[in-house]
Amino acid sequence: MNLVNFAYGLLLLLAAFVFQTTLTGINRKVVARLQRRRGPKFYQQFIDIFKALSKGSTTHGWVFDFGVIMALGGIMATAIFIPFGPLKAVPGMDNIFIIAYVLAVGMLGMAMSASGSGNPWASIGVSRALTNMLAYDIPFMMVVFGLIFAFDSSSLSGLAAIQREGGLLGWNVLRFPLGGIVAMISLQGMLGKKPFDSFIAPAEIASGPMVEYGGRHLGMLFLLHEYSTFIEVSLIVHLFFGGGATVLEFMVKYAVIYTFLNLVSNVLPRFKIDQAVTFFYKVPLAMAVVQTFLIIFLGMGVA
Amino acid sequence: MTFDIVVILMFLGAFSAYLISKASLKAGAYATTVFSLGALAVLLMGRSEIGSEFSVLFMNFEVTVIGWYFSGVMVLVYAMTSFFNSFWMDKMMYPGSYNFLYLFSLAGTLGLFFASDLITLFIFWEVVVWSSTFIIPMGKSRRAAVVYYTISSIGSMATLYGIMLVYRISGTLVIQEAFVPLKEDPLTATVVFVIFVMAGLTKIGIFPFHIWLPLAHGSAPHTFSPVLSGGLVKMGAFIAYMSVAILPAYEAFEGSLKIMGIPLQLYFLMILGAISIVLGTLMAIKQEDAKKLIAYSSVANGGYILIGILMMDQLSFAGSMMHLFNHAIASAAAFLAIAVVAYRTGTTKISELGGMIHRMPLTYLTYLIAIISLAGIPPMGGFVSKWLIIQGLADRGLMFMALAAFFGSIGSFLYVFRPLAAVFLGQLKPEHEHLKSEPLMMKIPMVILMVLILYFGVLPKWLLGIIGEIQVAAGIEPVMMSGNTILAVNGVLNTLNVFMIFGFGFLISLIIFLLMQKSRRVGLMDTYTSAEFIYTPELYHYAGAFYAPFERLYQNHPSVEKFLGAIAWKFHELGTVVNALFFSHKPAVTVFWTSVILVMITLGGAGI
Amino acid sequence: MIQYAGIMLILIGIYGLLTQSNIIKIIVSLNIFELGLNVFIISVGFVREGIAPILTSVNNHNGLVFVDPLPQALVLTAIVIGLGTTALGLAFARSIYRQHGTLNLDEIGGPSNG
Amino acid sequence: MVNPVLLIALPLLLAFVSIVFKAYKNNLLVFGTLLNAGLVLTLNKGQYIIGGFQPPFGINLVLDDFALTGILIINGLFLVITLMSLEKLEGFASVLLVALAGLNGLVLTGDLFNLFVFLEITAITAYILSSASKEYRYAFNYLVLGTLGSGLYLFGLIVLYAVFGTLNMADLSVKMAAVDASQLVLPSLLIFIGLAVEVKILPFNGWVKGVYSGTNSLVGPLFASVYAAGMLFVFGRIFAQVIPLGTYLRTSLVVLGALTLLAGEVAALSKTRIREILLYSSIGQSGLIAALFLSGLVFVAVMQLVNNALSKAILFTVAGQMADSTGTDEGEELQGAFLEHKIAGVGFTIAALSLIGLPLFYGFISKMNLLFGIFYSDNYWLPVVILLGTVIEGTYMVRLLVKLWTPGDEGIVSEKAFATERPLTIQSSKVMGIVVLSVVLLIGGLLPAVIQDNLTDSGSLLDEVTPAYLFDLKGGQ
Amino acid sequence: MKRIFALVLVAVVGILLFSGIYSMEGFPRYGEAEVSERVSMSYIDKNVTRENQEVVFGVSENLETGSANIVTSIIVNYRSFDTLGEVTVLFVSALGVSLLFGSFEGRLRSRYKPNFILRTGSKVVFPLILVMGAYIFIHGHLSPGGGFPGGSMIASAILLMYLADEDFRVRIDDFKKTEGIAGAMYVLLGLVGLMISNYFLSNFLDTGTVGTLFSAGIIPVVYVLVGLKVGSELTGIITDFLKGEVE
Repeated sequence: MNLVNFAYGLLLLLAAFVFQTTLTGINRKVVARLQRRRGPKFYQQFIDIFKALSKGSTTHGWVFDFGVIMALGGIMATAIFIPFGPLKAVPGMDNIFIIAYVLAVGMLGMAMSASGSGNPWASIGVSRALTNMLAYDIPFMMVVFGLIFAFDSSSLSGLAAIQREGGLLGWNVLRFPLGGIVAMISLQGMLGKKPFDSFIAPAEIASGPMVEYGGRHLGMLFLLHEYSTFIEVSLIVHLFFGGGATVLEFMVKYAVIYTFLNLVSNVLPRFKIDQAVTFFYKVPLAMAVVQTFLIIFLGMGVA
Repeated sequence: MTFDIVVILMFLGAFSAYLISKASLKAGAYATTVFSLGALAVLLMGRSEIGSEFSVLFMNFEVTVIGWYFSGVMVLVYAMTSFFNSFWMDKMMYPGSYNFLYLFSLAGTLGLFFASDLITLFIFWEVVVWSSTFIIPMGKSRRAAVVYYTISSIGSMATLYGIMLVYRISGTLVIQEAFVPLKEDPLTATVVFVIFVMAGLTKIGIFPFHIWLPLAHGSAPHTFSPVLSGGLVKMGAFIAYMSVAILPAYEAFEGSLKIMGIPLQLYFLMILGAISIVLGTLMAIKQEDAKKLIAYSSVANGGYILIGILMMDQLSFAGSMMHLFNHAIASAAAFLAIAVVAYRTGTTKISELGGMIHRMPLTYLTYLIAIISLAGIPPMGGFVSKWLIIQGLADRGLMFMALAAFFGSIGSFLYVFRPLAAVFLGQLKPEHEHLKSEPLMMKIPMVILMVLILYFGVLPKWLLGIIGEIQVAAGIEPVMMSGNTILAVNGVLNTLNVFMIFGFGFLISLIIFLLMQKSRRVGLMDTYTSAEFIYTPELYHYAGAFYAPFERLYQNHPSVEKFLGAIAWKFHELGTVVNALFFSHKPAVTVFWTSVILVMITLGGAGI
Repeated sequence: MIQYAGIMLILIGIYGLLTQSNIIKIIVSLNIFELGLNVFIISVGFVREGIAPILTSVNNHNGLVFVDPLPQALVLTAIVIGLGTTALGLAFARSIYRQHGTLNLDEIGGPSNG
Repeated sequence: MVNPVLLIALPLLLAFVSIVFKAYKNNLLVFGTLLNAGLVLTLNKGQYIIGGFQPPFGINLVLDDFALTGILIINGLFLVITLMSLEKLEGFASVLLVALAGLNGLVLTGDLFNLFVFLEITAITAYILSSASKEYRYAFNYLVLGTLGSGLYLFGLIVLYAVFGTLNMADLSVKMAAVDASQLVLPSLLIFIGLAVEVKILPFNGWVKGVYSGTNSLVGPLFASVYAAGMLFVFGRIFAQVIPLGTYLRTSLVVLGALTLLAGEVAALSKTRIREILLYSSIGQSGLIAALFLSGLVFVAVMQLVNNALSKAILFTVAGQMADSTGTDEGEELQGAFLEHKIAGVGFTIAALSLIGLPLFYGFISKMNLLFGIFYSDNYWLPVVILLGTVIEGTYMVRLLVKLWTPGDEGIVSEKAFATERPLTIQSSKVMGIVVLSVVLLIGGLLPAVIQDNLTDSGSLLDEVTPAYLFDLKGGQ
Repeated sequence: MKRIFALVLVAVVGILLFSGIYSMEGFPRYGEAEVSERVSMSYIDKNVTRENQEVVFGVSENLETGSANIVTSIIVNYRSFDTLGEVTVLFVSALGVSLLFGSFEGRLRSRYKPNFILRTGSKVVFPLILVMGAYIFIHGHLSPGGGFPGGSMIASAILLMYLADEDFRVRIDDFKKTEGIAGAMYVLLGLVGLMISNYFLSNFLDTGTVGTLFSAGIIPVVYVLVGLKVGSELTGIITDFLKGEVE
C-alpha cells in the first residue's frame, strides 16, 4: 500500500461514479421510453446529485451526520476493492467475503444515521431494509460459497479469470445455471428494484430510511446509491459473467446486465417485506442449496 | 512459579475481597478490580513460563498455551467488568458475597484452564458452576439460576462419566495420557467423546442446551452478565477443544463414516452448532430485552466457535480461537454498555429506552464498536475471525454450516442494530432528559475494550501468533501470516489495508461532507410526520416489535424451552406418582408393596 | 404340623395388615404375625421325642435328648419385645383416637400430595 | 483399655438413673453423650466378648474399622445434635439415652439376634421420638411397618439358624459362604426387607414421609443423620460382610437401591416444603448407599454415608428450626430466610452442596471415590443412575437455596423487601453446631486425607474390603 | 375386591414362603432338628469355656453356669446381653407410653362396677399372686419361668386391684424408681462383672451345685432385678393406660 494505490483508488472511484451515474441516466431514459415517456436527459442524474449536494439541509445531531459520512465512506472503500474490469486499485484485496462484509459498513452507517434522525418512519424503513437483506443475501452467499469451493479461490478477479479461460461456456452463469438465476434474483433484491423494493420505494412509508434527508445528506446518499449499485452489479459480472479482460468488455457486460435488471424491475409488481423473505427462502435459497450441493458433492460444472 | 501463585492468590483474593467488603463495600469492589488486573498482569508477564507444572493440595496443574490463552481472555473480561462492580454495591443483596464469588469463579476458571489432570479439571469446572450459580439469582430471576445449574450439571455429570470411563480404560487421569488408548477403540472413543463434549455444549449454550443462556445472561446482575457471556461461556469452548484436540477425535474416528472429510460424530456436532447459529439469530431478533438479545447472540456466536473448533484445521480453528477472544471482549463491551444504561435508567427493556446517545455518547460508541465486531463487520476484530471461519468452511465445502454462518452473519445485522436504534438512537424520553453521563470508572473499561476490539481488527498479528502456537501444540498447521496479510489457501486478507482503504473512503466522504453547505441543527421532534402534530417523544419512537413482519414468519416456532420444560414437568409428575404410590399413612400400602417385592424377587430367583 | 401353622399365622397376620384399616385390628394382625413367628421359631428347635431343656431330678443329666433350648430363649425375648411394641402401638391408638375421633385409618387423612 | 460395651452400658445406666432422678435427666443426657463421645476416642479395635463366653456361643462386640467409623459418626453427631437442640428435649432425655445405647449396640454387635434386639430398641425409641410431632398416625404407621420389618428380619434369621445352627455373624458368614447362594435367596431377602424398612429403601419406606416431614430441629437431624447412619451401618455390615449374595439377588437388590435413589430424587423434585424435599433426598441417599454396600463397595459407601450424615444433620436442623420458629417450612413462605441468618445459611449451603457432591466439600471426595469404585467393579449402568440422581438433586437443592437466599418474584431484582416476614430465630447453640459440622465438611473436602485416614486407619475388616483401586486424591492419579 | 386381591397375594406369598423354606438344603423337617450341630449343644453340655463334661442334676459343681434350666442359662448367662436389651425394650416402651399419657390425670372408669366377689376375692388373691410371682423369678434357674413371667404376675396382681377397686391408684413414682433402680443395678452388675473378670455381665459369682437354690451365680440376682423391673414397668404401663382424659 502506498500513495499510488490511493491515487489509483481515487481514480477508480471517479470512473465508477461517472460510469454508473451515466448508466443510471441512460436507464431512466430507456425506462421512460418503455413507458412511452420522453424521459429526462441522460445526465439528469448528475444534475440531481450535485444539486442536492449544494443545497442547504437540516441535521438531527452528530450521529445523523456521522452515519452518512460513515455510510458513504464505507461504500466508497468497498468500491475501491472492486476490480474495474482488469483494473485493481489494491492488488489482493478483492476477496469476496471482504467485499460482502465491508459493504455492510455502509449499510450500517446509513441505518444508524436514519435512526439517529429520531423519525420512526426512518427506523421502520431500516428494519425493512435489513429484513430484505437477510432475505436476498443468504441465497447469494450460498451460491458464492459453491463457487469458492469449486475453484478454490475467493478472489473476484481470480474467479473471473478462471471463467474466461473456458470462453463463453466457461461463464459461471452457464456452468451453474441455477446459481446464475439465484444471483440475478438476489441482485434484484440488493439493488432494491422491484419486486423487492418495498423498503425504499417512494410509495411506501415516507420513502423508508431516506425520509429525513435533504441537501448534502441526500446528495451523499445519492452518491452512495450509485456506488452500491456499482459494487453489486460488478460482483455479478465478475462472479458469473467472466468479468472483463478489458475495461470495455467489463463495461458492456455491466451495462447489459444493469439494463436488463431495470427492465425486469419495471414490469413487476412489489412484494410486501414478509412476502419477499418467504419468496427468497422458498425459491432462490432452495435453488442455491441444490446448486451448491451439485457442486460440492457431484462436482457438476467444475470442469 | 508464577502461575501457582496466581491460582492461589486468586482464591485468597476472593476471601480478602469479602473481608474488605465487610469494612467498605466500595473498597471490596475495587479489590476485585485490583486482583483481576493483577492476575492479568501476571499472566501477560508469565508468557515465557508456559509449560510449567505445579500442584496445590491434591490438584495438579500444567500451563499450556491454550490454557494460557483462555485464561488471558477470561481474566481480561473479568478485569474489565470488575470496574463496574462498585456501582452496584449498594443495590446488591449480598455485596460482600458477590465480590467473593466474583473472584472465586475467576480463580475457578484459572484452575480449570491450567488443570493437568481430569479430576482437577472437573473440580474447577464445578467450582465455577456453583460459584456462578449463586451470583445469578441476585439479579432478576431465581429460575435462571436453577436452569443454569441444571443444564450445567447435566453436562458436567456427563463429563464426569466420561472421565471415569477414560480412567477405567487408561488407568491414568493425566490429560495428555488418559485418552491415548482410545485411539484404538473407535466405539468407546465415540462414547467418551459424546459424553465428554456434552459439558462443553452445555456451557457454550449449543442447541438444545442453549435455554439457560438467555435466562441467565439476561437476568443476572448487570455486572455479571458480561462475565457470563464474555467469559464463562468460553469454558465450554475449552472442553470442546479438549475433546477434539486431546482425544484426538480425528485420529480416533479415522475409520468412521465421513462427510466432506469430517467424521460423522463431529459432523453431527457441527450440525448442532449450525442449528445454534440459526436459532440464536432468530431468537435474538425477536427479543424485547437488550440483555436477552445479546445473550441469544452469544448462542449464535457459540455455534461459530464450536464449528471452528471441531474443524481442527488451519483456518476455521484459528478463526474460532480468535472469535472466542473477539466475542468475549465484544460481548462484554456490549453488556457493559447496556449495564451503563441500566445503571442510569434502571431498565434494559428496549421499548422503555431511546435516545441514550444524547446522554451517554461514549457508551453509544462502545456499543457501536462492540456490535460491529459481533456482526463481523470490518475493521473490527470480529470480522477477521468470521472471515477465517468462513474461508475454512469454503475450503472444506461444508455447505450447511456455511449456510448457517451466512444466516448468522446477516441476521446479526438485524439484531445488533435493534438496540442501537431503539436504545441509543431515536427519541429521548422526557424522563431521561436529565440523566447524567457515565461515571469515569465506567468509561475506563469501555475505552480499553473499544481500543482492543479495533486493534485486533486491524493488527491481529500478535493474537494470531499465539493462536498459531496453539495450533502447533494441537498438531495442526498454524495459520499463516505474512506481514499483516493472513494467507488462506483460498484467499488473502490484509487487515491493515482494509482499514486504510476504509479510512481513505471515510476521508473522502468527510471531505465531501465538509465542502458542502453547513446544515442547520434541528430538534429530534422536528421531523417529517406525515402532517401529523406529535408532541410526545415516547410515542414517536419505533422500538417494540422492531422486525414485526419478519418475526411473524416464525412466531409459531417449536420451542426447545417448552419441550425441556415438559420433560421437567414429567419428572415432577413422576415424583408425585412416586409419592402417591408408595407413601401413605396406612401401613397396608407398604405391606402390599413389600409382599409384591417379596413375590417378584423370589419368583425371579426360582426361575434362575 | 405346628410349623405350618406358624407360617399360616404369619400369612394371616400379613393378610390382616393388608386389608384392615382399623387401628386395633392392625395391632391384632401384627400380634398374630408375631405369634406365628414365635410358633415358627419354637418349631425350628423341636426334636421328636425330645424333652424340655430343664435338668430335673428325673431328667438329670445332659446326655438326654433335649429339644433345642436356644429358640426358646429367643422366643422369650421376642415375646417381650412384641409386648413392648404392642403397648406402644396401643398407646398410639389411643392418642390417634383422641386426635381424630376415630380408629379407622381410612377416615383419617393421610399426608398431602401437594 | 476401654471396653466398647461401656458405650452401650453407660448410657443405659444413665437412662435408668434418669427416671429415678427425673429433675436431672437433661443433665444426665448431656453427660452421657459427652462421656460417650469421649470414650469413642479412647477405643482400641478388637473383638470384645460379653459374659465371658466365646463366640459363636456367647455374644461379642466387633470393633473393627467399620464399627469404629460407625460409632464415631453416631456418637459425635449425637453429641452435636443434642447440644444444638437442648431446648427441644421435652421429656425425651431418657429415651435419647436409650437410643444412643441402642445405636451403639446396633453397630457394635457381632451377633445377629442381638442385632435384632438392638434394632428393636432403636426402632422403639424412634417410634417415640416420631410422636414428638404429635402426628400419631404417622408414628403408628412407622411402628407397624417397623415391627413387621423386624419380624421379617427375625423370620429370615431363624431360617438361617435352622439351617446353620448359629447366630454369630462371623460364624454364619463362613458357613453361608460354603453353600450355594441360590439356596439362600429367601432368608437373605427376608433379612433384606427387614432392614430395608429402617434403611428407607423403596418400597418398604412408606413411613418415612409422614414421620420425617413433621420432625423438629432435634428429631429431624437425629433421624436423618444418626439413625440413618446407624441403620445403614448395620445394613452394610450384614450385606457386605455377613450374608453372601448370589449374583441374581445382588443384582436385583442393587437395582432396587438404584430405583430408590431415582424415585427419591424425583419425588424431592416435585416438593416445595423444605423438610419434604430433604426427606426424599434422604431416601435417595439411602438407596445410593445401600446399592453401594450391596455392590460390595464398603469403603466408598461409608464415605458417602458420612457425607450424608454430616450434611443431613445441618440441613434438618435448619429446616426443623425454621418450622419450629415460623410454623411453616414451605419454601415459598420462607424466601430470603437466610438474610438475617447468614452463618446458618452458609452452613446450610455448604451442607447442600456437599450433599450434591460439589468440589471443595467432602461430598465431592466421596462422590469421586464411589464412582471410581463402581467403575472398577465394572458396573457401567449404576453410575448413570447416580449421576442422573445428582443432577436432579442439584436442581432441587439449588432451587431451594436460591429461594432461601434471594427473595423476589421472577423478573424483579432480588431485594430485602421481598424477604419473609415470619420470625425466624436460630439459637446460637445451633449456629455453633452448624459451624462445626460445616467445617468438618470443608476440611474433608480440602484435605480429604484427614477423614480418609481416619476411615482406613490400620484396620481389619474395612481394609480387607477396601479395594486397591481406591482413588487417592492426594496423588491425583 | 380388595380382600380377594389381598387373599390372592397372601396366597402367593404363602406358596413362595413354603416352597422357599422347604426347598432349602439343610432346613430341618419339623421335629428333625439336629441339635448337636447347633451352638445349643454346648449350652446343654455347658462346655463353652470348659472341656466336654457330664452335667448331672444335683451333683455337678462349679460349672460355667449353674442353672438347671438350660433356657435360663442361655437367657441370663450365654446371651445375657440380649436380656439386657430386652429389658431395655420394655423400659423404653413404658417410657414411651408414659410420655404419651404423661399429661393425663385421673383414671378411666369401666362401664361396669366391680362386683362384690371381685372386690373381696382380689384382696385374698393379691398377696398370693405376689408371692407366686416372686417365687417364679427367684426359681427361674431351676424351673420354668424367670424374671419376665414373675414380673408379669406381679403386674397382673396390680391389674387385678385396678379392676377390683375403682379408686385404686398406685404411686407411679415409686414404681418408676423401683424400675430405674432395678435397671441400674442390672447394668451395674454387668459392670462389676467387667471389672472383676473383664467381661461385661460375666458370671462372677460362685455357681454352686446344679439344682440347688443358691446356685447359678448371678442368675437369681439378675432374675430378681428383672422381675422387679418388669413388674414395675408393666404396672406403669397399666397405670398410664388407665389414666383419664383430663389434661
